[in-house]
Amino acid sequence: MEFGLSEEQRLLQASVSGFLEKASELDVVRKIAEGDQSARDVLQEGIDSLGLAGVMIPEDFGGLGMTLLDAALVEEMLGRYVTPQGFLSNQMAVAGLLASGTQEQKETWLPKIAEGSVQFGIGIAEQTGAREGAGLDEKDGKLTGRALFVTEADKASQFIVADRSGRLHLVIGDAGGLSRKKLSTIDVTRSVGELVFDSVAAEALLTENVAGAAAQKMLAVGRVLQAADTLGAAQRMIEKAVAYSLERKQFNRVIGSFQAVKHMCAEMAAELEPCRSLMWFAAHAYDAEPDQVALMAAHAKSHVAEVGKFVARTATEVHGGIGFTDVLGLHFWFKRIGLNRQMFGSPETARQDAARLQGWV
Amino acid sequence: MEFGLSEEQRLLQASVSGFLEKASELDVVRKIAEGDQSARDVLQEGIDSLGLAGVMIPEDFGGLGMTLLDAALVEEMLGRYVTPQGFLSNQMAVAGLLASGTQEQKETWLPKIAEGSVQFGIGIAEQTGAREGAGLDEKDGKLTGRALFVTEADKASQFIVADRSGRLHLVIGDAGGLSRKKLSTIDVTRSVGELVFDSVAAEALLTENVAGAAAQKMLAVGRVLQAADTLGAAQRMIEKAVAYSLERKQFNRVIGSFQAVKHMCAEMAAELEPCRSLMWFAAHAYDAEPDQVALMAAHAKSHVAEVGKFVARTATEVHGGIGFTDVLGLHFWFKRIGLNRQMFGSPETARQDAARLQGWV
Amino acid sequence: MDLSLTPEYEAFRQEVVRFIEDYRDQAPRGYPSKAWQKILIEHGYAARTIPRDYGGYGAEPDVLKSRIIAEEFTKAGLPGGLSNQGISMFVPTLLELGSEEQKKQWIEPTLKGDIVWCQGYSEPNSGSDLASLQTKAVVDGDDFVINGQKIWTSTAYEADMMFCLVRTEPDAPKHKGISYLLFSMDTPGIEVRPLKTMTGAASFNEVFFTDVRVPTTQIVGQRGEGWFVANATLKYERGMLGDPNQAGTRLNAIIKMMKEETMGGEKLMDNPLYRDRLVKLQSRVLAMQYHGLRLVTHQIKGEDPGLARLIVKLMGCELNHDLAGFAIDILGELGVLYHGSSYLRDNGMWQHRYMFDLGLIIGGGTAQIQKNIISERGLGMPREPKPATV
Amino acid sequence: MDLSLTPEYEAFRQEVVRFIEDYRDQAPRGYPSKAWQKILIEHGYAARTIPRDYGGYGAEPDVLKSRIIAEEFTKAGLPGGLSNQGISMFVPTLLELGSEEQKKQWIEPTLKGDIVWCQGYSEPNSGSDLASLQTKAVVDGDDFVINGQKIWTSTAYEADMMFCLVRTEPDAPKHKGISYLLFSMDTPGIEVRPLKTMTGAASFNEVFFTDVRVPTTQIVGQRGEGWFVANATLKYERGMLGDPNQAGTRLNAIIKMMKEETMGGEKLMDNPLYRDRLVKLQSRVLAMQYHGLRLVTHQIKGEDPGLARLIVKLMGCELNHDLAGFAIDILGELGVLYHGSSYLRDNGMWQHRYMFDLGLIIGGGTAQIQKNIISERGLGMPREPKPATV
Repeated sequence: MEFGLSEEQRLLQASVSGFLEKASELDVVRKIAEGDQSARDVLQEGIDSLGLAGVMIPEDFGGLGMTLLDAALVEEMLGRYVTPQGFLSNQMAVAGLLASGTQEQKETWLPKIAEGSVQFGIGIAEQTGAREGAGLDEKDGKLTGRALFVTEADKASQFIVADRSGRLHLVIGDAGGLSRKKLSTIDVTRSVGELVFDSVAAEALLTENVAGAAAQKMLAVGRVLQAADTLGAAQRMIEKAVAYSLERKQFNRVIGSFQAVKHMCAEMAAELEPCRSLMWFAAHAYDAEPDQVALMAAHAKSHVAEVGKFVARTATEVHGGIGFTDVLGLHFWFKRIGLNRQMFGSPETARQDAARLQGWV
Repeated sequence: MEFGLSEEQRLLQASVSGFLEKASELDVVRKIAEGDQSARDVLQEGIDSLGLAGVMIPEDFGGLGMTLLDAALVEEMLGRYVTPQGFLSNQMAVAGLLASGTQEQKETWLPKIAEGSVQFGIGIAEQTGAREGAGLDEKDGKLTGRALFVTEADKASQFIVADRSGRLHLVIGDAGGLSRKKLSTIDVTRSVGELVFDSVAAEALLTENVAGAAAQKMLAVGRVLQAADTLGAAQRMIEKAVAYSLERKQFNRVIGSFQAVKHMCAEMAAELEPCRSLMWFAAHAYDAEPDQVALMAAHAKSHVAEVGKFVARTATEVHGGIGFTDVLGLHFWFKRIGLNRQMFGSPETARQDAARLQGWV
Repeated sequence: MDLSLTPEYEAFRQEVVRFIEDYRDQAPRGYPSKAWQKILIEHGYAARTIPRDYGGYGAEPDVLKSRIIAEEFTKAGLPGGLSNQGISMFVPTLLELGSEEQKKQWIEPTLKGDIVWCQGYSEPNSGSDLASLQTKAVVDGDDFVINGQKIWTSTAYEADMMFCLVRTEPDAPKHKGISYLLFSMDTPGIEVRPLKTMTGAASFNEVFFTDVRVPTTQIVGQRGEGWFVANATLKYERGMLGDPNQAGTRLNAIIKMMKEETMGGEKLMDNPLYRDRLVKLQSRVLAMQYHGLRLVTHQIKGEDPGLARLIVKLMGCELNHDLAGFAIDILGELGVLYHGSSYLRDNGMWQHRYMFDLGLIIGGGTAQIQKNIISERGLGMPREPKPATV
Repeated sequence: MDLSLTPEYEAFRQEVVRFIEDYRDQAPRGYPSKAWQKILIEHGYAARTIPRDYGGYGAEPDVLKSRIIAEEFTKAGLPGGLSNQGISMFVPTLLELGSEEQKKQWIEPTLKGDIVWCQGYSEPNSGSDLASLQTKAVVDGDDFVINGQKIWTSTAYEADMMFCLVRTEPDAPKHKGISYLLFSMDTPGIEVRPLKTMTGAASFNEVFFTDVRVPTTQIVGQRGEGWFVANATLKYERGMLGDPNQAGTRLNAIIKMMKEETMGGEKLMDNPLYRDRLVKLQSRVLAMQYHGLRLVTHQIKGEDPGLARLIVKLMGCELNHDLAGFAIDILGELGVLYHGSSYLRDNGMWQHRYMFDLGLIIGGGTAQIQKNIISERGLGMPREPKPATV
């Protein structure tokens, strides 16, 4: 019995962290957010050189053959360093392809993901409650309609999207009849957008047993990674709040010596620490207890989102006025946590899913 | 425009408070709770001599002709001094009789309530969600079934109960076929029980326009008074917590000088203070804006219950270990607030009512 | 308890309504203007209680009339008078503590909008502990020479003048070494830099002083009395935060949204979880609104509301923040759209307010300072003991 | 990450299961007994890691085996070994810091249940600030003479002996003037009075000392070292609070209740608001349970879990309290019934636990003390500065 990270996993996380500490420092993130393509390329090359995109891809398909927990540890670090990255979308694509792709589809795409030559975008937001009447209909291998809140909508070379029935389709980024639009969000480190389909050629992922099952699996992977991302970002916000409170003086004392500030920090840490174990288990379940992954992902998603909201607000408050400004860039973390909360189903939606999965609804 | 208490109302509250300060001090409450009938009689005589039971009864019927707000100010003091009293039930009976009694019924009962010679018990718990399949059916002027959580079930000389359709009935306490049983609760200062009806003669309150409307009005009065009771009890708990924190020393300081304790007290006070205005308006609406009273009572009930729960817990915590014991009797207030929360619909139920009353459901 | 108005006030309301009908056409669209301000002062709808000698309307203070004016202007969708820190904070301070000459010189042009003021109080190292401010002014001939830095100065670019706290007596105890100076923003040595906030907007500035020379006569009160003068000003600021009517407006916007928006084809209002959260928030909004009426009543009667007043900033700001957070939640993914995106709701107001309100929770006395104040002034609990070693 | 057991541990589990089958008939109904304790010690299911010399089983510490034993006993509904403060706190302390003679004298009879201990630490004026305790012991000949009072002594009536903190060096700094004494509860001058709590039960006592004479040899550690000795004991207490398995058991009971109970004819589980609150609590229970597994793993590996350990009491007690509060809420009026009332659910457990858990939040280091500890030891933030004036 070992509930914890293996030596390899600690090393993996340390190496990603060590790399991002410099490669994704705040100045770099700012540059990329402002559209500096060369800064983005440098970061991407570094990430590719670590082979991260292939972390969950079986070795047969050129990947590292590791688990979702490993991917989550990577995502935790991406959250920690508010790194602009399409890692999460690619991992969801891997999950979709493995769950429902044909052998040929896997052979075509998985090695490309592993080598970093493609970026997938994911369009499954309609599965957790469509807005604006969005949705896709498939007819004779062609998709028509709109998909909202598609990840990497502006950058992806390929997409996996779900139609109204929940079935997945693979779409090439420059397919005829497909138009893409970026949607600005509060979080400039990630990319979300709209795809409009006018009879666009699509290739169905067909091998799934139950319609929508593969989409649900992708959703679970997305939620687990999102929880990991928020965990990393929130952990960093706590560290920043504590560090700032030990520097900043008011009334001739560092503010970290005031009980009110100490207790705010203690509450953040106490709330966040168990989230780590919850996220670990949810990720572990994907590989070890697949029956449980959807439920555990719903729990991880909703609970970490709630704690993340509390931490984001409280850590900003500990910083006082400077936390409200752009000076320290604290808001990059605040907004990263904010976006995670809203995507792939709100906490209420995820809890409703958890209840449904236990037969309570 | 005057949103506040009149001089008369302040005097009323001060006189009730001045009386209860002695007459309902903790030792007296303990004695009554342990069944000391003479202590109960002394207290009751004092309350009767103030004419409180008739506060809401029109002067034509021998009462003081005042408003629900006046009654709520009395109830606030009863909560403040955790006074064992059937005042709330009698006021609900007054509301029921005024809303739906015949002239004869009013003439029979209102003067008796005013002079303190009868005590009503109220059985309308089934209107907010029956438990154990309880409920009453009326046939040919006879009631059969069970009513649960009837106030003053063991002591009342008369009852007003609602049947399954929501229509009200007046039942004499020693009517044939009626059996009563006290149900022990956490709160020994109030009395709740079960009535079992085996074809019991009952007199319907018949003049209401809409079936159930009078029961709803009684419910609103009950909820407002309950909010007032919790307000008084919670206010006292805050005062006790602050006073104790200024006495109790730990680490060579009064604990009230620690920021954690100060902030706990500040949070309690900040949460409770607006409850006062909300309760005032809900009570005021009964007389001045009757269309709004059900909605405002639902708000007052649910919101004050939530804040009361927070205060009860936090004030106990400020007291530390001694608050957990019987020594200071703090738990009498804790439990009073606890009972109020559960009776006449939980906070969730009351909020559901509020939504319904605004056409949102 | 009487929520109705006496005939006198009902008549006053009619008077306001008539004014609005008559002058509606002259009102500017959007922000207030100087011309509009002039009309308002003439009719007593701006600078209402400022004496005529100083360019005001000269009416007796009457909380209820002010409320009626505000209500009718809001109802009609008309802009009120000019509103800036000069009018809301500096003018009342000057009326209370300025010399006759200063009142004559500054109040009228400020009211007219000819002079715009900004506030120089906070410094990077003096946030909650404002009295520890370090910007210093030393006397050199007939001038103070100011060096240092201010922050959170909200209209520094547009302002003509600054009212500013500086340390003039470095050896005095911290509260007794401060003076309250007035000077032009054109004075050489002043540099203004915009301060971008988490919302993306630069709603505040930093102001740097390098050998800024200000005549020693440009002081309100005596040297070393600045803290006392500033507290008069802060009193006026505090009243502006945590307004329960704003919460009511937001709540109504959310109700409307929940009746219109759908998620997965279901109306948001049909989601019992969202409905329950809505009613919870509505209870808090109502409680704060009635609490506000209670405070107005105290004010009318000239009573000190004590604790009841002290909680307003804490509870009001938190409520506004929670309303914005709730709106974001029910909007789902739409709730994180920003800055002119397609599908953006209410022009991004909720996202903006959720962040800006956090700034308000922090600014003007953080939530922690508010809790100190409530416990100390409202509940009589002791101040934080001074540490044994500094 | 591997939640399975190695063959060695699976074999051990089979061994435990076999024991249970073989000895089930000899197990007492309800509470543990001395006879049962004897059987358990012989087979290594009680006093497992206590050396044989002192009457234990003498096994190597193995967290996983302990866990397996606990799991199988729970599953079989069998009582474990005796559990009291003597066994869980005093014995480990003595093993760590007692003299050889003391270990020989006290451990074996304590393990067998022949000697029951109670703890004399807290005093009415020394709650969170335990080291300020004032019960004093002065040397008179070969004895300490004890005067003072203890509180929160949970088994004072049943106990044969007390391990007790007293002030023996009144002039030393407060942490250095305390000694750790052992004495019989039959010693003249000891009076025990039950202390009724808010639950209505007298689960604790006050103990009064008037000229209680205890031989000076009855001390663990040296004079003035009692605080150090006590901290060894407290370490063992802390581990007992905030158990996540208890939360899991409660959650399951609530789920069962929600599937069975109705309100107004509707199953509680069909109420979306209750369901949402249930899932929220379930998330927290799961998080704490996995957090518990994480701590066990650290323990197996001999690693210091640091912050992760420090949060358990705060978060665990709060979660248990919230679970009880939720159960009361969904029970509506049934949730305030008490003490043998008709219709009482689960024998009043929820009402009782809701109050008792508040006692646990306060006791064993209040929530505020826990937050101090988390921030100071877990996050490296400074201790509260000493006030300048006392």
